[in-house]
Amino acid sequence: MAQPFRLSRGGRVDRTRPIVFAFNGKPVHGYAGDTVASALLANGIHLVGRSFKYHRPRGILSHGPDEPSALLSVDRGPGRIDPNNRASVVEARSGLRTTSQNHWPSLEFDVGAVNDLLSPVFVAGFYYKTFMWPRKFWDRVYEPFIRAAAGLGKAPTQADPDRYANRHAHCDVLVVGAGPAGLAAALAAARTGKRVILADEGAEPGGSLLHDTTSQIDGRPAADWLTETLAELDGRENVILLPRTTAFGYYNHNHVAMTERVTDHLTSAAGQAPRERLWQVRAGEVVLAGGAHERPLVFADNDRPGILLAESLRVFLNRYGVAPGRKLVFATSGASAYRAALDARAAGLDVTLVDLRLESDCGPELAQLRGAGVEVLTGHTVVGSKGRKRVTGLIVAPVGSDGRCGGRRILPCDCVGMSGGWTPAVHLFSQSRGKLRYDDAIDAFVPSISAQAERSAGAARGIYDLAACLTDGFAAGAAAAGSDERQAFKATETLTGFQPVRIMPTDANPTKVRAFVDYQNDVTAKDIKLAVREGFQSIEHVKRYTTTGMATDQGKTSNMNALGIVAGQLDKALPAVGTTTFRPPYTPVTFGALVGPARHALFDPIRTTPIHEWAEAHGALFENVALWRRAWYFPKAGEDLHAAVARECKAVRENVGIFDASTLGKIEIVGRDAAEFMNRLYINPWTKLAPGRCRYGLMLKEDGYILDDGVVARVSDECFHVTTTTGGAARVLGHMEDYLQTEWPELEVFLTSTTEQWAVIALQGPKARDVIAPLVDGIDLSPEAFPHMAMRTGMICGVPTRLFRVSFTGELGFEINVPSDHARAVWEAVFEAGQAHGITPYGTETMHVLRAEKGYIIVGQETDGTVTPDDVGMAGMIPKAKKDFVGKRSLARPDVVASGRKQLVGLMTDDPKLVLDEGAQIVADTNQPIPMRMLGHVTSSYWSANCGRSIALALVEGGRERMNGHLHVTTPDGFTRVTVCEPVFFDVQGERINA
Amino acid sequence: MLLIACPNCGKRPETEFRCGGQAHIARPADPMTVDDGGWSEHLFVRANPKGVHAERWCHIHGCGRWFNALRDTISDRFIETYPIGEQPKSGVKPGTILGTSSATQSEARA
Amino acid sequence: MRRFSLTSLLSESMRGHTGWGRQWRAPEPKPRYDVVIVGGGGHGLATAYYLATVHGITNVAVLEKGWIGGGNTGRNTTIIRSNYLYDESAAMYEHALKLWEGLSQELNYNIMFSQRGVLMLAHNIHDVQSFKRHVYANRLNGIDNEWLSKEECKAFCPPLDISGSLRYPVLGGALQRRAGTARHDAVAWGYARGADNRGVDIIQNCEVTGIRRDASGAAVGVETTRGFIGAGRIGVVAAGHTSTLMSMAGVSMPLESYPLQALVSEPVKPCFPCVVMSNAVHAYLSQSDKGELVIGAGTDQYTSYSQQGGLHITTHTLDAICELFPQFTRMRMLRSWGGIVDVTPDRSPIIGKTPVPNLFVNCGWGTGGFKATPGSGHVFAHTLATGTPHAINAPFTLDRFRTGRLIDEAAAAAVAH
Amino acid sequence: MLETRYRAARALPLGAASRPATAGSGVSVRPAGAEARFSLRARLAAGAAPKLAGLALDAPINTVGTDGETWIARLGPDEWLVGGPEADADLLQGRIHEALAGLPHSLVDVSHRNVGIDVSGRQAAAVLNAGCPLDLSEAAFPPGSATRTLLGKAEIVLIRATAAPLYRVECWRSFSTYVHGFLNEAVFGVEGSAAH
Repeated sequence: MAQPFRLSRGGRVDRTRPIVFAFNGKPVHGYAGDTVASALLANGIHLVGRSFKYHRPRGILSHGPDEPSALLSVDRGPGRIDPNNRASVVEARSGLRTTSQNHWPSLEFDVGAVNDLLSPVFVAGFYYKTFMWPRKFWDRVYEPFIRAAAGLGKAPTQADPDRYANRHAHCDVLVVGAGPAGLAAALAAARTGKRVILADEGAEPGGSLLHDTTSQIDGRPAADWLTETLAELDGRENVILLPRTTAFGYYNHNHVAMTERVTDHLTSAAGQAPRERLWQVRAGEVVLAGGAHERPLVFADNDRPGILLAESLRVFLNRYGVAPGRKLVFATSGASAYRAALDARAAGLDVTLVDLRLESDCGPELAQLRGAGVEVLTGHTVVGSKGRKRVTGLIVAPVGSDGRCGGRRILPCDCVGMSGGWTPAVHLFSQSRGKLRYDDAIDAFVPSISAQAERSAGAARGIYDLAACLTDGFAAGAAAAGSDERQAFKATETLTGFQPVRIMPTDANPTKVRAFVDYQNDVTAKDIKLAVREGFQSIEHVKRYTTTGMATDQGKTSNMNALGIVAGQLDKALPAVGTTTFRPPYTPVTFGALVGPARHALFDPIRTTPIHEWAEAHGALFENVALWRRAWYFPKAGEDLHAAVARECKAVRENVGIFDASTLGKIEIVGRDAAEFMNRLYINPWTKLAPGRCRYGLMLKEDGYILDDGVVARVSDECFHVTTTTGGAARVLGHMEDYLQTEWPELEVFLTSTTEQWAVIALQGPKARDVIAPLVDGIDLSPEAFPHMAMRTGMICGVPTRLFRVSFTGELGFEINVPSDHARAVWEAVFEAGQAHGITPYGTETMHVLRAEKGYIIVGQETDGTVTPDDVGMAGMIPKAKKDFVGKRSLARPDVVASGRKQLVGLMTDDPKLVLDEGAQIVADTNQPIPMRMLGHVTSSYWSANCGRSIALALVEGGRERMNGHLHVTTPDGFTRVTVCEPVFFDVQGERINA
Repeated sequence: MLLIACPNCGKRPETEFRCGGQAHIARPADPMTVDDGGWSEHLFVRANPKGVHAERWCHIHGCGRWFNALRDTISDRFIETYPIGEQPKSGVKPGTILGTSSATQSEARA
Repeated sequence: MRRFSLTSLLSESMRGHTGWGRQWRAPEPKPRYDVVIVGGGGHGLATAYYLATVHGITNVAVLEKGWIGGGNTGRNTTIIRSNYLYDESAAMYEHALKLWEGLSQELNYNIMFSQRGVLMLAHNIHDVQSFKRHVYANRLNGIDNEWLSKEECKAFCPPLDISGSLRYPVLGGALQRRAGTARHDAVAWGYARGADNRGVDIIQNCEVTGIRRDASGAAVGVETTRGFIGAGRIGVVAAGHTSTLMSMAGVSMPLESYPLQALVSEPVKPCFPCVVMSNAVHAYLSQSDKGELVIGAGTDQYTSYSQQGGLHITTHTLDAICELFPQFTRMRMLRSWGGIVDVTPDRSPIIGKTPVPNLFVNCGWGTGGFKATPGSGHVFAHTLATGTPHAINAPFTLDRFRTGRLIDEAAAAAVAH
Repeated sequence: MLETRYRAARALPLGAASRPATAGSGVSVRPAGAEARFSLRARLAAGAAPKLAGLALDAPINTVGTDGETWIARLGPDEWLVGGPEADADLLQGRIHEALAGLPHSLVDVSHRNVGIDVSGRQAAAVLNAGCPLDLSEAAFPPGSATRTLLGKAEIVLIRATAAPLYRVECWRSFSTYVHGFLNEAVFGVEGSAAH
């Protein structure tokens, strides 16, 4: 199909493979190997977007990742739509649907362009000076208006069907950038046999060599050298070559993050392959060879579609075989644009070149270009451009040594290539926290002092000549691989050198000129000057006040110009103004790539017990507790939480209930000094606990507050079976190991987590013994032989068990510990045996109610990290004779021993049917003014079917002194009166437990 | 993500480790004899230097062992790691501010 | 001071905005000030502003080693709320919130305080209990905070998924409607302009290298990279750098400084109406007026002054964001950055006297400092002006770590059992 | 009756897991069968190096030795993970106690705590590196290597006993669904790679 601006020959696109994609609904034809930008240009489409603030028509400025303006929404199918894609890096393929952004009703006719007329008002920071009155208007009028106007494309609204992958990788030498310097570096490093990764953001490695059609390297065309080099690298086992891979973050200790775009460029469905892959590379040495970015020239209306960077124009010509225009003007202050002009001329295009430099300051490029028959205007400035949705002419004028402009002249054209010199891409170097140095000779910041094991090579450190880049790259690669090998390359001399210019000299009134510095955020030179006048003189302040450099291109084309303008305005040397610190990412990175596989079921592990499937099959609903999923309650048909829990609660107290307690943490503590270790960690005494007996243990942090609790069994003199809370298992083991290894290494104790070795089946209720009696071998279950708080080992259902006689319900109870892989079978056998006794499975909610009826605390519910043993009435567990344990000293601090601390009590509502909200606050007097004095809060609150009323536990200031007194508790719509009581509501004498 | 030289396992990624804060804060032999001010210092006051810091790490997802380290909190570079109960060998004192001298440059490559 | 208004803006637009002067001066330091504030962040500048406006003390310098607002003020996710649990914290943050509500007008600087509401999501039963405890406590303290069912959460924040298919389903949420966000840089600049206008000297690129004390031990001034500056009273308001500064006066602090990361996405059209916080999965999300999704990440585990954390902290945060809002996986991270937050053992600030006479400190705000800016400045100004704490900052003493009277909001939120 | 019914039947958590995943990468992810495992903790006296199944306990940390049936991975200075055939569990336990007689030690049966998953195939290391941050190259993690590490958000013990591209991933029981799912996902994650 017609691609009117496609050159008849040349370029690396595959003319045998035509493609077609949509731009704003219209088909655009191109070839495999095109980017969206090159295909649009091949079809003469320059207008591709509207600017952020002023909605000015914008075109394609660049060919690479520095593109600020040509941002498109790309639709790759259902759920695969995303905004703000740079047309210059999206590989064109059939089936893409691209649309321009930030306009209404259309790209061509955008109502928002009225902002352009208001631009005298909408200067830098104008919004800080207005929109303040009336005050209420901010939230309702001004802000919604600003928000609607801001933003670029539209956020995706559907879940993303694509897959993302992650890959940790290691290498001896990571080379970032596969241009001449990077390729030479990889070559040198690879030849030493070291492990090398070479990553390049482009679809094709080669960098500038991909569009350098004139240079020779070591006697052959650059393209041939590239082919040979890639073949050598590809053939080496020790090299990983990653195209389409952007190194975006340089983190501590040579941890470099890169995204590989795996499938976006593929037309056919890519099977199950991920869309993107995050490479997390830990490199021995890093070679940064990311090249340099070209600077635009700052002149009035420098943002019209059709005005490109000169080197980008050359890329479109040579790499893509596209002429962005037929009548070209190059505007430059340096030599490199001459190369682009020569190539354009060679392609048969009409070319004129305007150079700010005086004739005498130009190098051999001048004669070369004139020799090719091109008109060159030296000593000329650009004072403006003509056109609207496409440039139609460039306004130039001679400029004298005094800076004064002579008579204007309009150079008619349909495309402009501009060059304000070059800026090395020091982003990753800066991210690595290396120190930059300003190099006057090339008007740029270059890497100076390294902070990590890296080195920069080639244009990334300001070396622009091809042979020098190759030689430098090779040396860097060899050195990174620890080799002394050096290689001097010979190559065609590159046209280099430029005269720094901040703002092009002009004869226009400077307050009227709108010369863009940051294209995307619509920041003009005038804005930057205004910021400086208003006292924003640090470059960071200027950035934040004007938003220059804060757009999605992160200032790649604008930073140096902005910095130069600030320096000029302050009359300071450029380094005195400083440069901004670069932070990751180098170019924007999809959240998906960073998340990788950690989505859906792999977001966070879901821990389940061996009983989980049984519970599911029996209709359990589950709650999340830490990473665990625990059975919450087992509703029967028609039951809600309330009804099910009431039934479960009664069943336990009347018959027997079965509960999965497998998630409890378990630690096997073994060794000669096990008891002593326990003495030091728990408030309780352990020395005299006999083997086969259990004790409730309470553990504090060194600050005196409760850390965890649990029943501990002494298995033998030198072995304890410790249990912890579900959420506290890892924390407690960590706490124990810390003290053991760092404070008491002399103790001979070993700790092993057995949380998952033992599944725990809790059988609670008066008939518990009857249920298990036929299943147990080798354990005398009689109350005399096996009292409450004892542990026996034996067999149950033919598998070994540690059988605990313990209770978290106040009933006769057993906790059957069996090896996990047998738990389901034992559970089912117990359940079967229990049928005759009315066995009822229950979940965590019922467990909570039953223990609250008995006033047993749950760490994390009654306690919150500020609660001491005395606060919950457990100070009596501390033996008087115990000199020390972790946390003891803190219990003697003045405010911990002071009166008025919150203490655990029970609360009974006047209305027995009213269940308080957990978290409700408690006051003595409801008539006091706000802020009210709060005495405490409700920690647990339930309907107790067994008590026939609601019950609650609370922490109340001086609570134990308030027994039988009245207090008031908040309800959703007011207060309700309660009576303070002992925190035990059922079987106050505690007889049932010894049954 | 830092790369940390575990004395047992060699250089391993930070995610395998847990940082335990300032090192060499010994628990008093008899805490009950320490006054409130001293106990508060023991519990809460930390060096927090801008410069070299002696801190504790545990290779929790590796060998499970605690060890000590000297790290420069300005550059996050480790100077050395050493076993619990020992003093650093490098002789660098906690609190020292390291320059960007060539010596530290070569350490970056160590 | 040239007053900011639509009128002045329009009249300036007629003449190319040539009439705007400096928003604050760049004075040479004087030999002595009544009060020297060390640290030109939001808290320090607000302190200076209130010293001048409330207490009439204008012979004040704010010393900033870099550029004002360049520390945590300009590196946070701009969330403002006051629905804290404990009376002490609630009073402090509510004091700040009330000041926020009139701050643009007070400063004549649009700091874009946006009361779009902060919704904290509850993902498990423990969250529900904890949030209700907050809601009730706030009610009795006169602070708006309401419990929303999950359906009400969805109505308030339509992008939310309440289907129950999440790893940690949304069970409900606590909403403070008066809470929201502000333009962080503008807060620093607005206070600076207001303080400067009343005679306060804001001195940038002036690093304090020592604190001079007289024979009695009292602080009498600071050594700086621009010479000695005498001071009647010194207020250190330097966030992550507090330990370093206080050690210059021989004072050891219960502080540790950690890297705290945050990031923004590319700007998109409005797609997220409020601030959502999810402590359970560690996600904090809002959309700036510019269109960027603003995402707060966690702290690294080690102390550091590098302002750079690990990538795994970022990925962990985005895991959570994309779990809650799977439509955002194709969004892109545009910028990430790190701040240095100073954290106390109870994660509450220290504001008040130090053992050194004439030396005062305001620090330890951890990850919550931005929202407190006006309140913190206001009460610290009172403390510096009168030599005694304001009732609101009286509980936030350094001494509480000795007595054990901690204000531990984080511990109160506790952990899953 | 009950005895015979339950003794033999270990219900492994991944017992019902889907078929071994293999995609274009040719990597197989296969849950291992029932095995005996012990966590051994001991303080070795200087010079004394007890042997177990012919394998010295003082082998370097992060190595594994195997006699074909029993394997012993040294995970830390005083920690070993020992594995062997299910049927030999009691025998193995006795042998260990015997070998360590007189030395302070702790031997805890963790057969049911741990779940094994075998990952094999040419790209097995790449699949593991989707979640494991370690260098798994031949030089850095040669045959005979074993260590505790991470796979995504789960802790694992990674064992490479032999020269074949075969890795044993050991994790705790309740994490096994996650770990197995992660590895299956990772098999797809290495597809379409420019790098091999």
